[in-house]
Amino acid sequence: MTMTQSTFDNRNAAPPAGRHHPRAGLADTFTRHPELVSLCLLVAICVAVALINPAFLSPTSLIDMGRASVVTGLFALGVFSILAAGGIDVSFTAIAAFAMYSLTLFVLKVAPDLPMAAILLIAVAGGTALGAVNGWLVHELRVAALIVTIGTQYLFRGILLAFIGTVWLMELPPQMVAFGKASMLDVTTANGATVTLPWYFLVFPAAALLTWAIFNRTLMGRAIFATGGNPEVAARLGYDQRTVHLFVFAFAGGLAGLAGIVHVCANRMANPFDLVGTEIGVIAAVVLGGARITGGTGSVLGTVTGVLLITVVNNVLVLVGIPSTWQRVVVGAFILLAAAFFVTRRGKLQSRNRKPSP
Amino acid sequence: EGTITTVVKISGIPWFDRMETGVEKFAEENADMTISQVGPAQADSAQQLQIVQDLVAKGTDALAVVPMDPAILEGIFKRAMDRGTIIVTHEADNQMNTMVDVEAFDNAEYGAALNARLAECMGGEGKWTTFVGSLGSRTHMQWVGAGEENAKQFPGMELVDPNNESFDDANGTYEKAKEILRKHPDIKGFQTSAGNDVLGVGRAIEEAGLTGKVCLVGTGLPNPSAAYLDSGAITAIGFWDPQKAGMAMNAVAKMLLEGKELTDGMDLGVEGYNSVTLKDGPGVGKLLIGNGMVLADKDTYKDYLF
Amino acid sequence: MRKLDGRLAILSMLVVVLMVTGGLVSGGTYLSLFNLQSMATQVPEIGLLAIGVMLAMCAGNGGIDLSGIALANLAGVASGLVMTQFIPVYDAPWLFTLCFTLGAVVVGILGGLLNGLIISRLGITPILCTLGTQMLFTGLAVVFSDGRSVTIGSPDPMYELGNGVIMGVPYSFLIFLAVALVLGAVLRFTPFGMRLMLTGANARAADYSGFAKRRIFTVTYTLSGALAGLAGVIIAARNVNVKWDYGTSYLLIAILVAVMAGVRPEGGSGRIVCVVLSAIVLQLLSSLLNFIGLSNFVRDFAWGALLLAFLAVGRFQLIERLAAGIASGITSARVPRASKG
Amino acid sequence: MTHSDPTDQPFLELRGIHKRFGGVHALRGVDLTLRAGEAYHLLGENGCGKSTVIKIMSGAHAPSEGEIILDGRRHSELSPIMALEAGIETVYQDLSLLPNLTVAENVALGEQLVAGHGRLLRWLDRARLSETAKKALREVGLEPTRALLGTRVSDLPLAIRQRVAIARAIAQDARLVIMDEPTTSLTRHEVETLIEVVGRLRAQNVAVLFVTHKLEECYRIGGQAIVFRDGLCVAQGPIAGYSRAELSELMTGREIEARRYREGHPGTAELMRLDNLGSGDGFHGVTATLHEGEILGITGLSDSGRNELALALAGHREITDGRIEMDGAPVRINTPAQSIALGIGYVPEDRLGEGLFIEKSILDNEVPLILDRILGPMGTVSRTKARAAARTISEDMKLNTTDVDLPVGALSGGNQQRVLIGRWLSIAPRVLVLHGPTVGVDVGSKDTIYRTIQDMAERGIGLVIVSDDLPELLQNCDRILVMNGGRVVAETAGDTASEDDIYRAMLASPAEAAE
Ligand SMILES: Nc1ncnc2c1ncn2[C@@H]1O[C@H](COP(=O)(O)OP(=O)(O)OP(=O)(O)O)[C@@H](O)[C@H]1O
Ligand SMILES: Nc1ncnc2c1ncn2[C@@H]1O[C@H](COP(=O)(O)OP(=O)(O)OP(=O)(O)O)[C@@H](O)[C@H]1O
Ligand SMILES: [Mg+2]
Ligand SMILES: [Mg+2]
Repeated sequence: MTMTQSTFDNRNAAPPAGRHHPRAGLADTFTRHPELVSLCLLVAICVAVALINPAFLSPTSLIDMGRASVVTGLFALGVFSILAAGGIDVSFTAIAAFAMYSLTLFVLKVAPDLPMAAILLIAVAGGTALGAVNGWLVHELRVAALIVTIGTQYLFRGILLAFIGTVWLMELPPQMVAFGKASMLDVTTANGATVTLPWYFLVFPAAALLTWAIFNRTLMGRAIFATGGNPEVAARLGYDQRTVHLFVFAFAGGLAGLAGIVHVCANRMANPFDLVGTEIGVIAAVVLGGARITGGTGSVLGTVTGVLLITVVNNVLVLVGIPSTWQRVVVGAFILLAAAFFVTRRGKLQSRNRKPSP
Repeated sequence: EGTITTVVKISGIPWFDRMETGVEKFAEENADMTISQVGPAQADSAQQLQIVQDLVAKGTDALAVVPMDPAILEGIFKRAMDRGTIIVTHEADNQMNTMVDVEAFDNAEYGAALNARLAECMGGEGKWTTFVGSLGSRTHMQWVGAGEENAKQFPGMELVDPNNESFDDANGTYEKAKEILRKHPDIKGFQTSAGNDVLGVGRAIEEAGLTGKVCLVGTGLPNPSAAYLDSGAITAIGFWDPQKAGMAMNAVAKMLLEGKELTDGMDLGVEGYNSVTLKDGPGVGKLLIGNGMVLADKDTYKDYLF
Repeated sequence: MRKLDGRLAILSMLVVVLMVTGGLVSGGTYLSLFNLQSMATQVPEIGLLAIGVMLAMCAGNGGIDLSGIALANLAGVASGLVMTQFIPVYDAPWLFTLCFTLGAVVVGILGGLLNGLIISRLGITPILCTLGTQMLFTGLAVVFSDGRSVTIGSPDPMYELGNGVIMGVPYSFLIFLAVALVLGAVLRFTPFGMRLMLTGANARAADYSGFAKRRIFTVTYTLSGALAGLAGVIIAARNVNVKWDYGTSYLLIAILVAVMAGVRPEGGSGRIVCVVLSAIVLQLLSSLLNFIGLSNFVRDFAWGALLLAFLAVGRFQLIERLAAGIASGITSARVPRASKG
Repeated sequence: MTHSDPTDQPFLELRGIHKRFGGVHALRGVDLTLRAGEAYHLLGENGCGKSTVIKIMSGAHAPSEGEIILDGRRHSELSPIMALEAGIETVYQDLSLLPNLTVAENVALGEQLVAGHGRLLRWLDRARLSETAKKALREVGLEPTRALLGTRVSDLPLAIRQRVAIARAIAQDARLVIMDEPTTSLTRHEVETLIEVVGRLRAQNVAVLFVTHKLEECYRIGGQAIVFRDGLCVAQGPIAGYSRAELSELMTGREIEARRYREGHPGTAELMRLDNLGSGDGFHGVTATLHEGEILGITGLSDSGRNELALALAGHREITDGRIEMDGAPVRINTPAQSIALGIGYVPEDRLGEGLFIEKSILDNEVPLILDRILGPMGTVSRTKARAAARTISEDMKLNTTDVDLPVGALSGGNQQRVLIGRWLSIAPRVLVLHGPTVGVDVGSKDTIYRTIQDMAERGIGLVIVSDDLPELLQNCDRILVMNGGRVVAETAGDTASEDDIYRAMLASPAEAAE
């Protein structure tokens, strides 16, 4: 190196908070990894609930929460991918409903012998295709993804209910029933009740792992974040925007398709009215997991944490004895408090930053 | 001549699909009239209100409505009747502005009957809980209320965490039921209200291997509940036939259109409504109560295949 | 500017097209005074909520208000419970109507203020904040009313407010138009409105211009809350009763109305006349489908298709190109795209 | 590496390139030839099409007409990935960094993207990523510590970002490196590094294309000058063959002499006094005065505390120590609004991000500070008054359009800056802090802006210019404060100071400076 290091010392390059604050190390970790904040929150809530009602810590309740988180979790991973690319999606529930219902109908009416693996594959493929439609529209119409996906939510749901069917399918094909029932782990409680952890539970961690790999081990993951950070710049730097848009929406669609089939199998019936309406809650879970609604941030770990947070809160209301009239108030207050906790943790750190504006 | 439109809470679900078969049957029998059924795409009283309002504006002669929420429709019903539209309702015994409200049975009797069946299964003792579609659903609250009242006969029965909301969503009900099973491992009974509740709770009981140990009695339809009834996860279901209710509503509407008089004990020509009770309703109209209540279990549900 | 006017043109055109179609397929009933009035009374609730959504969107910062209908219901429930308690509904109809209206609007303002404060002081993302308050408001309405519907009653002034007409036009529709007009003027001509739009366009530049950004957000969401309160009054007046779960489907519809009106979710632009027209278009379409007797699922489908068609029209500037002939190329606004090879 | 001989076939040729943006004809038939190993300086006023031509070379824009010959092959347009594969690396005017990615990723991801021909479904080679990043960062004089590699770019100060952007461009085997105004926020020493980098690149037979408004740098680097005016290439030749005046004339089509603008004298009344002012770890112990009609320059390295001081005066940064007096009375400045109420204006450095409402009209951009003063009878903003006010500002600032309804985004950089300054003039400020008033502004616009500054001083406004463009300070200021390590280390008179003295004070280690 020929230049004088004294002028080029990069003190500024170190994160600004790191210089004068002794506790900055921890604080800095929180800023960089907002998912840790959610993790702390999750632990705090679990401890609090366990203190109020120790039954919370029984394997049965943990297993129950685990399986309850699968569908939301799959959705959330998709939403996270789209948020990371700077978009948003409210149509994924409609995609899931579409995929699950039309596929179940298809298997019942046309191909009763279709193996389960093929059913899952078709569900993913179908979801991917519908997701790709979203991605294509978002890319070609160049409008905010929120608007496009509001449109496609109505469109997909409208097509499903108006043209495909509304009749509930109570008798699922046997292979789907078997898939929903196949148990990985059985726990028997004192009163003789058994709690089973079904195999399909694994779909969630597997999808999380896949998402993690895509985001952290492939160029696509970086391209998605790049697009979320600044789409124009990303385009200029050679990240093909069309590919990114198609990919994230298709990926989210695929996950939604999968979620739909899991939902049907777990539920043992196909109700075309299901799922639509839960999208805002899923988005809330992802945002609570540290992804910003403006894009370019977030992590898979955070998303999983966010999903667990929402699942736990929704599943302990009775356990801690909150009467049903008060449950909405409690969940609403929880979301606000969690978000406030989140923001103040982050805000404290940012005020140390040299950035001028709040 | 004359149009009767049936407006249901939400279209597409089994209950109202069954009702539609009744409406269609009635339409066949009255080929000279224009008879149809519609309903909103979402379970939202505001959407139903819009449909009713548009139908009134369109000039439909008679409306047979199953209100999502009777209170919300009071305003438009009043205006409709002022305009000369015939209004008949169902499942709305508190509706002020209706000409006739057709009930398949007395709600208090029904709730008590469900509970009696539950108590019988539970042997009159143990913890039990209740589910309603939503806290805002009046009939559901009436049923569980009557159930609670009935359970007082059995000092051994202890009601815990009552009035859980199911939102008529089988999956949500399933989660909630599991949570209750965890919190109260010694629970013995569930009394449920919305059509899907038995499916969710039934699945929770079956998966926990508690079939036969926990009793479940609630409103449900025979076909969807069949598997759980067979396995014993559902002890018994209570219901009335929406097909018959649909026909009854339309029959009443037709009579009103023709200017005929309704009388106590009359026969509407519909099964379960062969000898109806006619009372003054809470408002301007009459309350017409049939005897359409059905309680079915494993052995008897096959008689009602819908 | 030009683009927004294009949108205005399409919306106005759609109003005409839908009216004519409706008139034709219904043999005229659709255009009868009664039906026009009936449709007009249906517009205000969703229209007011959509304006609330628009205000929040215009403020930028990811602004959106998901709590509108929940707050409207809470306003109706809370004010209804209190006022029916203290004021004899039918003995003092005017006093009651006035107090109920005032009460509901105050509840709306308080709820909106809560949103505004949380968003501007705590810095919580609007979507998360209003999602939380949506549940909170709904929950409070449940707690207050024990989940039951609350009867407000229909003393004459209330009835008139909900259903009465003056010179053939429903009062509620007039109120809606008046509110829209006033807010339109506020946005365009008052310092607050201009600051609001500028803040939405570039929040940091607004900072450097010394705008009291927090106050702007607070006032914006408070206004949105006030509109929700007013919507609550109209709902009560129209339906005689209010209930916590009324209009759950309005959440997305209000956003649909706003985006169809060309309000940019990124903030900084949007026109109230377009929102009014867009609400009217959705109403016309949905009533038309009810007239035809098509399943309501087709309506969902039609709305989705309509919205997407709108976007395509805007994207490819079909209106402008129609007007200007096919003179200028479509490639003008294209973002560079990598081609294979 | 395969490098062609400079006398051989040219690396890149543009032939008859036109570019239209809607109605704007930004390029009107540009012909250009770039050869390996040569340095080029693309000169021209704001808006003459420099950035546009660069974007065509890098594949960010498709030309409306014309052809691009790359390594002897004809193309009607390039895609970003094609350009990258051919070895065309670009440092854009806006740096084009990805704010949410780390330094390492920003610098080195491109290599893997290009290796895969732009395909995104590929594994990421993390080891190689960090290797490449380390190497490139060292080249631009940044020590690639783990902390730096893992820092998100949004957390970096501007000067370091600029170097990261340069590192990105040289991270792979480039054959043409394009830099669009790469030195705007670099201090002189950092510029030296850059010049060395350029030398090394040329030695490796890489072509370098510079866009800059700083002619001094061009002369130092040497090579070819390419002068643009109104979307046309009006001259090309060795830069040493042109004098400054000639270049200015070519660029503007008129003559502009370099001179000291400051002619007036400050008044005697003390307007503002900073007493031992401090703000956290930004700056401390700053004592200074500002008189009516005085122009005070403040300079220093990017981390000297000069930016923080400017922000503190505008109410954007908390003041933790000391006090500010205006007219002899202590005042509090905690928020921008307070600062504005006191008559202190602030023109931010980042024109697009912090200054302008870019989609809004010129009118909307000029009146936001006086909304309360142009009210009509109803308490609403009077459109006629607003229009009149905007017209006056536009005229005062000599905008090149009289249409105040035009979106401000349609203006060139120089005109945009004038709109921004005009906005502040509208409140008749007592003190105006100008942060980098001519960053990225061409000679012609600079002239107008400097004249305006002098006018303002004549009117008794106290001006503070925070800048690292020393000639600018020397031409305009009465006094210049030099900051270093958060303190004021030197104060010189504007007419007698020499650039060298100031540099020395800026660059001294904080310990030396304290003496
Ligand atoms: N994005 C745009 N959309 C519409 N018109 C534009 C756009 N950009 C530029 N223009 C028009 O092109 C004109 C030429 O701009 P240009 O940048 O060449 O101005 P200029 O005279 O060179 O200014 P300066 O002296 O500051 O360099 C602008 O004044 C404007 O009217
Ligand atoms: N995306 C665009 N849309 C419309 N007009 C544009 C666009 N980009 C550039 N222009 C216009 O094209 C002309 C050339 O712009 P360009 O950015 O190339 O100027 P420049 O020479 O780089 O100026 P500066 O020195 O200010 O950076 C200007 O009039 C500009 O306003
Ligand atoms: Mg020019
Ligand atoms: Mg440029």
